[in-house]
Amino acid sequence: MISLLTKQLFLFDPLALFFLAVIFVVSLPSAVYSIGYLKNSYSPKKIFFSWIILCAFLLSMALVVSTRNLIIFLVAWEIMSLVSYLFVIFDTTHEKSIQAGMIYIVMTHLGTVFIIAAFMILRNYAHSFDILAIKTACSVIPRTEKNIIFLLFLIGFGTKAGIVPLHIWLPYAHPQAPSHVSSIMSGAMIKTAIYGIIRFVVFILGASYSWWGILVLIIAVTSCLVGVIYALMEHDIKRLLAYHSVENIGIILLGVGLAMYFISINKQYLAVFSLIAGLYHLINHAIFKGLLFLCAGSVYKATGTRDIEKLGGLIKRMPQTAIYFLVGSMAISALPPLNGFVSEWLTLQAFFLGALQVTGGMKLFLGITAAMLALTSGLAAACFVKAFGITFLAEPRSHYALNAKEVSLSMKIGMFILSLLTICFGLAAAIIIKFLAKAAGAATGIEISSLKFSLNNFVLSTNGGLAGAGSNSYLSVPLLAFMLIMLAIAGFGFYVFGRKRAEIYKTWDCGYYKTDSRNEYTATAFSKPFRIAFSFFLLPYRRTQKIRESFYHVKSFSYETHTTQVFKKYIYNPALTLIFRSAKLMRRIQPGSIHLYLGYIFVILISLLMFMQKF
Amino acid sequence: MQGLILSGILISTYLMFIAKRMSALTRVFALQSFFLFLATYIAAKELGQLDLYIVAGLLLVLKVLLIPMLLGKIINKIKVSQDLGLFINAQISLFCALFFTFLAWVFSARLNIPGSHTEVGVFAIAFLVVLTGLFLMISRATALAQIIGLLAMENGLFLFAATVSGGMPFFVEIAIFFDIFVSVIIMGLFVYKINNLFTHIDVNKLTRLKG
Amino acid sequence: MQIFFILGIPILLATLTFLFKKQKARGLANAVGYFMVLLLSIALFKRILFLKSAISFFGFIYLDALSGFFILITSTVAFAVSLYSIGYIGKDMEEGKLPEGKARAYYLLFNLFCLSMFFVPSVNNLGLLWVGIEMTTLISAFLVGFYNTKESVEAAWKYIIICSVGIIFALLGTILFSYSFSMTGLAKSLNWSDIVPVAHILDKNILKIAFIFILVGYGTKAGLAPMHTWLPDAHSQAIAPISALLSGVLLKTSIYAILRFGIIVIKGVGFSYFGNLMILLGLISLVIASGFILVQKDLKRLLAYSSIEHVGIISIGFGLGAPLATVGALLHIFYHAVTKSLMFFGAGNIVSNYKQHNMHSIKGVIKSMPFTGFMMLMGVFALCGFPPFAIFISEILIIISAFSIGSYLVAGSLLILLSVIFGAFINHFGKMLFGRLPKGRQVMGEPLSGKLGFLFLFILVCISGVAFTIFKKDLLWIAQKLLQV
Amino acid sequence: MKIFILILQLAWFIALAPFLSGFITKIKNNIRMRKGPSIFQPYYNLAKLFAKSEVISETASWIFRVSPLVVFSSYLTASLMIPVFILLKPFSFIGDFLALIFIFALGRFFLALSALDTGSSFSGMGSSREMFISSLVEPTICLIVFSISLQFGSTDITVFSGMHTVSIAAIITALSLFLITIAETSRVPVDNQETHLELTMVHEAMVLEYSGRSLAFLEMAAYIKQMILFFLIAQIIFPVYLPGPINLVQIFLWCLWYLARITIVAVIVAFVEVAVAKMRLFRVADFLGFAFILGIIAVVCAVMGV
Repeated sequence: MISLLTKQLFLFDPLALFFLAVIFVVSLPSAVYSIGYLKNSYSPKKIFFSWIILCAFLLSMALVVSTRNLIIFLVAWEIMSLVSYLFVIFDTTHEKSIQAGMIYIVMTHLGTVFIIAAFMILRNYAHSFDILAIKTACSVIPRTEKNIIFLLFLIGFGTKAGIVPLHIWLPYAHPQAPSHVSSIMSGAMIKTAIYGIIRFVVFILGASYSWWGILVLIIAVTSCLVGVIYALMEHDIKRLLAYHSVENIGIILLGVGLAMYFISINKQYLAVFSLIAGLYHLINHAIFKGLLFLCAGSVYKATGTRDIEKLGGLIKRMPQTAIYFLVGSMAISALPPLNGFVSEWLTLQAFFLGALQVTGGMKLFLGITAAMLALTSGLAAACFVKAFGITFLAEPRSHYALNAKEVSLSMKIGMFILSLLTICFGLAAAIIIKFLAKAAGAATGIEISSLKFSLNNFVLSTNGGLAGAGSNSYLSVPLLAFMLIMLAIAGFGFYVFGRKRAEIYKTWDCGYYKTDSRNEYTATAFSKPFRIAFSFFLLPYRRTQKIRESFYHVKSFSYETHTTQVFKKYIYNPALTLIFRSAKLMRRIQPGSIHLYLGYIFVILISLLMFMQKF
Repeated sequence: MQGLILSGILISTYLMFIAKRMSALTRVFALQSFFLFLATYIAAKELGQLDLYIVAGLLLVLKVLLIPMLLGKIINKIKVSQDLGLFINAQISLFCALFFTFLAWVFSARLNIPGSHTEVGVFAIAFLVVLTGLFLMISRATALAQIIGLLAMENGLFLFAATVSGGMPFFVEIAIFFDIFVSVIIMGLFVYKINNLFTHIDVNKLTRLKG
Repeated sequence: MQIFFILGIPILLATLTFLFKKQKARGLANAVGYFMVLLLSIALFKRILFLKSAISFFGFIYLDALSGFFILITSTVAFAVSLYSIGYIGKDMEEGKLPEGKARAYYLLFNLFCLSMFFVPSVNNLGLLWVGIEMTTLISAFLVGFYNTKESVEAAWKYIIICSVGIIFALLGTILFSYSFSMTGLAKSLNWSDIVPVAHILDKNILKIAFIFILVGYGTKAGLAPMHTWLPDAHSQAIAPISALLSGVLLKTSIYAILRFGIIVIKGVGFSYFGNLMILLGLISLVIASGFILVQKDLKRLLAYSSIEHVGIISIGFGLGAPLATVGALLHIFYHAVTKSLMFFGAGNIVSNYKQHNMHSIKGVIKSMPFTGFMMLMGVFALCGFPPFAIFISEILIIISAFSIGSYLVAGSLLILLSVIFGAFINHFGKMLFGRLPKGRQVMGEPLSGKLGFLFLFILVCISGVAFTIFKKDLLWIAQKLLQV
Repeated sequence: MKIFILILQLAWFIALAPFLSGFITKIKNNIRMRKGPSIFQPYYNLAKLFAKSEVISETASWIFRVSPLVVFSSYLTASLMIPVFILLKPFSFIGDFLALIFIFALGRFFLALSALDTGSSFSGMGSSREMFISSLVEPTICLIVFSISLQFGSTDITVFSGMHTVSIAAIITALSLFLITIAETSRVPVDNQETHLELTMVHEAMVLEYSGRSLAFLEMAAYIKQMILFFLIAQIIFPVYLPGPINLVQIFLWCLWYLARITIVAVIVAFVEVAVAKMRLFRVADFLGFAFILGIIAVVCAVMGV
């Protein structure tokens, strides 16, 4: 009976297995981490309560990814949002976390409404809630219906994934949750939305029209750029990482969008190749974003604040967290030996290969999108130089950072596992590609045995299976890492050979006075060039004020700057005020006078009687 | 004879539109109920059914004697101005009366009862009485006017039931009478309560519960 | 046979209230009594389903599956309310808000109110059905105006007047029905069981007009949109246990009455007439409810408006016509009754502890009353149709059938309005449940009996979703019978 | 055989890279009618730095000490991908042009971090400006690689190191790469190498705190980076002259021609340095914008197959 039930309810094809792997790769280290993290900052009752919710959270995510029945998908999807809402409002006293929780659950619910609508239309055609039955029934759906279903899925899953116009909740919700949960949310939860897009748009609807892929590409590029520009302006470390989640979701969607486009013009090899790039960046992002959130959590636990302007010099006080954070930042800025670089390299290769096979106008579009992707990775590198530099390097800027101490062992283990995974996923790229190829083949339904993506276990090759394409371009990450290390050691050899002892002295201060932590470059200063360069989008506000003791003596000088949240200001706030104003207008229906109420009954009776024939 | 009584009911309904004081309104209501009693008494005599006699007797006791007396006691007890607080003054109410008659007539015509011409006429009058009751409740301010409006609607219904389907089953008739009587008592009780708490029974001022 | 006991026990309890001196004893007796009623109603419902036909005693009592289902709902909520009111009335008496005499009157009215609500579904004659509903109005008017403050008297007055006007129109409809029946020449009778077999030969035009009067009349009592104005005032001013009963069950009994007449109209005039009217009124009430819930300040009025919203969903469910939608609507009646009374219990605890209705000044409920706070949190999610809870099942059924019969407009607006209402709910309750504990408010527990009431309902809210899969066949049978499809 | 070629290539780069800078300063001074230091001045500087002892700031952490090595090794690894000896790219599997860009990013990342490590405001300013300029350079380099891959079929560097016809697209790509090289190797319009005025220096600000051997490594890394970029420009415009039968004279001639190409690019850079005044930092964004537009034009030409 059990096997019948599982075969009927669950669908364990390579795509689902891949996503299960993603979920558990992030959650196990985070669970280990949470032992230390929750120890003395929450009451034992609350910790026990958090463990129950965590299990429910993982179970619901696993269910979402592996179920075959749409209703169970919906149930698991909603439980996942409900449980993650409970985490967002975990420390219930903070006003911000309540507001964040509210925005989060309302937007996710709105997204789910779109998904429900799409499911129901699909059910009309397939008369059953089974994914495979719906897949077979998909060929009969007319063109307009398919477009509507696609748009509904895009909006529904887009809200959960946090693509640009619908990303408002992400920078609010992730920072408020406890750090190990933010890492799972960023690492695994928003990926279930990507799973939804791949499963329902690519697998079931078959990505049959080319404008779908182009639309997803456009949305993905805007998500990348907006995410990284806002991250650059952010000084709360967890909000910074949340904005980076928006950016990386954009990169993943670039791979998926490209795959959708190539399926629609049925270029089999390229579709599988770009889907592999997307999936690879998906698991890489799950790992290094999880790692970064855990490090941010340990910084928060050690110092008590999340504002990087107040931190500094933590590398001397928390050496191990600093190393893990460095590994994470290198991975997210796509620096060579690590996994971020490999998946971004693959995505860019997908663009370049695709451009060779595509007609004129599309070549330019792919080129410019690839350029925007490169711009995003450049800006991400700048952002993480700022984040790592300002938080960990130089002198502590406040008492928070001054008496920070290294975090407990279980937290270090959690971070260590994830950083190890970051390195391994970088080096073992060629082997992992083979598993991803299976998952991509299952998702797109393309036979992949004949296609070859890597020469042997070390070198990635791009156009293995492509007849008539130009010559090949290769990348061997282990060889690259080996050369880097060998040359570094050689250099070190030269460096150490016969040199006098290095002298320790204070930093150069133009000879005047001893420099203290106030001379250091702050995060606001670091991101000033970007604020000016992107001022057309950020609309920065700047106010300087001299606080004077008397007319002649200036006591202090205040400088205040912030950027306007364009989406919130021009899309969400007007919509909300509209709804609330119309609701206030409607309140006038009930002014209290009983005569008016009786009048209502009289009017509805007469009108029904008059329009009786219409019903 | 049938026509005489029906015209009596019609006149008493129009009188209701122009009543300005509570005692006047109760007296007109008693008059209307009396005409109704006559109609049922004659119908009972023709059909010779025993239960119709009981219903007519009940109607007489309750609606002509008991309820007006009860309302009179309430009016004296609450010692508040007798004015009904008309939103729509008497003249315009009469125009409304005309409009309601037209509405009732159109409505009964649409019902296209197969019966004789008088049948449709009686039905229109019954529906007019119902609409008058509703009009009284909407356009008069005091609580008492609302009670009497409700009772007038009930009268209309009774006439409607008696003419159109020869009256409902006896047992149901009794239960409805009992129900009306209890609701009048309870409403009277609440008028007392409003009077102690608000020192007036102008229901239009009861607007504390909004939105 | 069980029906006599079901009707008998409330009468017995009403007389007993004068015997027991102590308040506790009276409450306990009440709870035990209603537990017996619950068991009996379950037995009755099972028997009806087993017999697959109606039970009727001397033509006066007529119990088919529909009335069995409604009696079951009434008894469940009544039992929960009786459990809860032991604690609540006890607490009120300690605070001196309720003198001894008033408490005794409470139990008397409570039993009479339940008696009348049991009476309505079990009676065969449509005239008596009307009398039953009129009785519920009159008795509950006292319960609404129980505290004798200005607001509650005003609410009671509006409640009586508007509902009586509505019910008189319903009487007009009933008379029209009896008239159309008498035109067929058969013996004059208002028994539902006699009218239904012959419904298809009744005069179509009169049936249509009669059903409009019925819909406006009983719709006022059910709280459908334009006629809902009395509902927020009455439910927010009544005592908490009673407003749970009002919202949970009284609205449903008037829906029951509409359904009774609906069956005749469906047979007589065809389904589309009944369906379009119900969908229209349902949508209007959803729109109005969502508007008011968004900007609501008073806690209990918020729950009252959410009852209007759910009545709207139920009427849309019945209006859609697919058997699945009817099953969804029937289930929604049960689930809403259970969830809404859970919410009203919680609201009652909060209001009695914080001493005010205004939501902006109620903060940190989870901190000050952990049990109620947690229940309210789960209740909010249950009410808005989140999966682990029951309402999700019924809403999904209604949405599925809305899409399957192709009325995308209705389904789309249903989905959008539900999420708007969900947003408003989370906004209100988020601010209320969480946040810092206000000064001078310490952690307060709830009386044990109160907790039992909560737990009983909470278990029902969680597991009754599963119940749907078990009773699927029976519910589909009831739905088929209802739609004659 | 491969190891021998690998070491030969590394030695070639390390030896010749400083020569280029010395050559450029020499030409600049000649244009300015000044004698200026000799061509081998960079070699003398490096020798001096190797001899001197090092002063390290107390606020600096291990990153300050490690970065010179990481920067030096990353640019050296990048140089491995350049086919110096007659198409014999010893390590063709390591990576392609795209990997080259990311390896540059690695070096730059660590340099910027080490600048922030010392805590002085000059180096903070330098690292912020460096990251600003380099993040705006990234899209243009990506477009350059894109147009090359369109013209030559793949992003592997050996693809365009052979004999190929010099089309208009190639010339515009080279031009755009030239502008990028000025930005990357901190030449005058974008950044001034020689000055220590904090308002104008970008690269110098970052290496301000370094001294002794670490400074030597950083200088060497900068020279190697410069040579790689010059080689790429030269590679696109002057395709290599394929030698006839391989004998000693032929190889010698070929080496001369190989050097000549790079010096031509160096001369052009020198001329640009002298002719143009330094731009304000926020005008650099427009400068790089112009390079980006050139990149797009290059892609359009490549698409049209011109």
